[in-house]
Amino acid sequence: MSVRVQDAAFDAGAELNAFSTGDGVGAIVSFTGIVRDTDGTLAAMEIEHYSGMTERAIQAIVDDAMARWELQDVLVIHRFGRLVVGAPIMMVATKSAHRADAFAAADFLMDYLKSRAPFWKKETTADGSTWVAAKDVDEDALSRW
Amino acid sequence: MSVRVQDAAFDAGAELNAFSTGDGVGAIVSFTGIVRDTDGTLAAMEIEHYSGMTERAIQAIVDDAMARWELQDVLVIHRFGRLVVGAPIMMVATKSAHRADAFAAADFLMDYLKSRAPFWKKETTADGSTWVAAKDVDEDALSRW
Amino acid sequence: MYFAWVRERIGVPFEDVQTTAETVSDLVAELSAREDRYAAAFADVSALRVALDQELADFSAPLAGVREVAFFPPMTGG
Amino acid sequence: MYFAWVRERIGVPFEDVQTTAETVSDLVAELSAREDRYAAAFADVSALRVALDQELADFSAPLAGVREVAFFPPMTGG
Repeated sequence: MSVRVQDAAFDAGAELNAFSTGDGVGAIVSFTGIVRDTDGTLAAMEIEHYSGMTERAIQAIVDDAMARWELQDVLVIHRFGRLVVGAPIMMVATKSAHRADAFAAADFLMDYLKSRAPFWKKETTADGSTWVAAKDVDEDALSRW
Repeated sequence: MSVRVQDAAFDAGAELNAFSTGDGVGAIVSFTGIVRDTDGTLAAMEIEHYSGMTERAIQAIVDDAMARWELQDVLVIHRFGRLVVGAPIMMVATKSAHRADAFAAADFLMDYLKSRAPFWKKETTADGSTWVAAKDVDEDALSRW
Repeated sequence: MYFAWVRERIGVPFEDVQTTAETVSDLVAELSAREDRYAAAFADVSALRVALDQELADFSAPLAGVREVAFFPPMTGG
Repeated sequence: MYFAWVRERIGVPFEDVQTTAETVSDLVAELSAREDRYAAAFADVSALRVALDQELADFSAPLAGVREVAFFPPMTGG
């Protein structure tokens, strides 16, 4: 498995292709999160993270996914620092012999990364900067698993 | 939306990147199916399809997904003809402002494409060729939706 | 039209059939009575699917007005 | 250590604190009593999370043996 926390941009398509090789692979599910400009006012997004804890927390989530589902591999890339609108923020990919496992694990990884990995988003518009508030729906999503 | 039924190979990563652009995009989920050599004996896979009905059936499934979830776009690529081990068979991608919609729609599309789009897989090994049997679990998966 | 192993058992991918059969089941019975290769292909219709003019249908569906009938095993795409 | 708006309200990303506080809650009370900026940051602990040595913990957790305490709002990654 591969976990990368980085400020550099990445190429989601190239990552998907590099991840999609290997014997016995049948199903690959990927999720890409993109900086979204909900109402056309976003100038930039800044992501703060807790270096050290971030890697530990993501690794624990990945280990949990590997224990719950039959997976051949997991990829997690999450950026921090300043990101522009339309840029990929993060990516998760799962590889399995079976599509149900690949789907469930990717969905699970996203839910946990969203609420349990120490990243914080700050949005900057012409009116100033605000920290993105966590949504109850994201916390509630964890109860599915 | 884009539906392609083709015998040509395709580059899943390039398709993902081309699909990932656009205003207001937040979440992209992709599924790639790869020709899998379960026990190391598969020489090739042949996919037969019902030209005409295939495009209609996929379009109906995509329309259903677009009606059920808040999606900005859907991509479906499905190959037919002779495929080698490790080659991508098909790909589904969904694009939404919200990750839950993107995940659910991609999962739904895969379940329906698997059991309702007129494709039939034939596997060739050193012992000869056999048509892949439909699995009860695939038919049962449809009852989730 | 016939696909996958149904096509292989019957030996042709498609053929023109003039019939007075009222339903799909009637057509299956008519073809099965005609030659062994049809009887073999249609031996267990629970293992078959049928499409009328490119839409999935039941074996009890009427054939009136239908131009294209296709028999095939359950799909295995994806 | 402090992150996101907790860091901004307290004004530093990290600091060395010597304390005899037994639990996280005790430490929060101690810091809040010390200066207004802590009181402002810790005004509503239900809106905060705490990690002890880089593991999420409860505010009732003991501090004995803990080297790194971090306060931050609920995560918003992904």
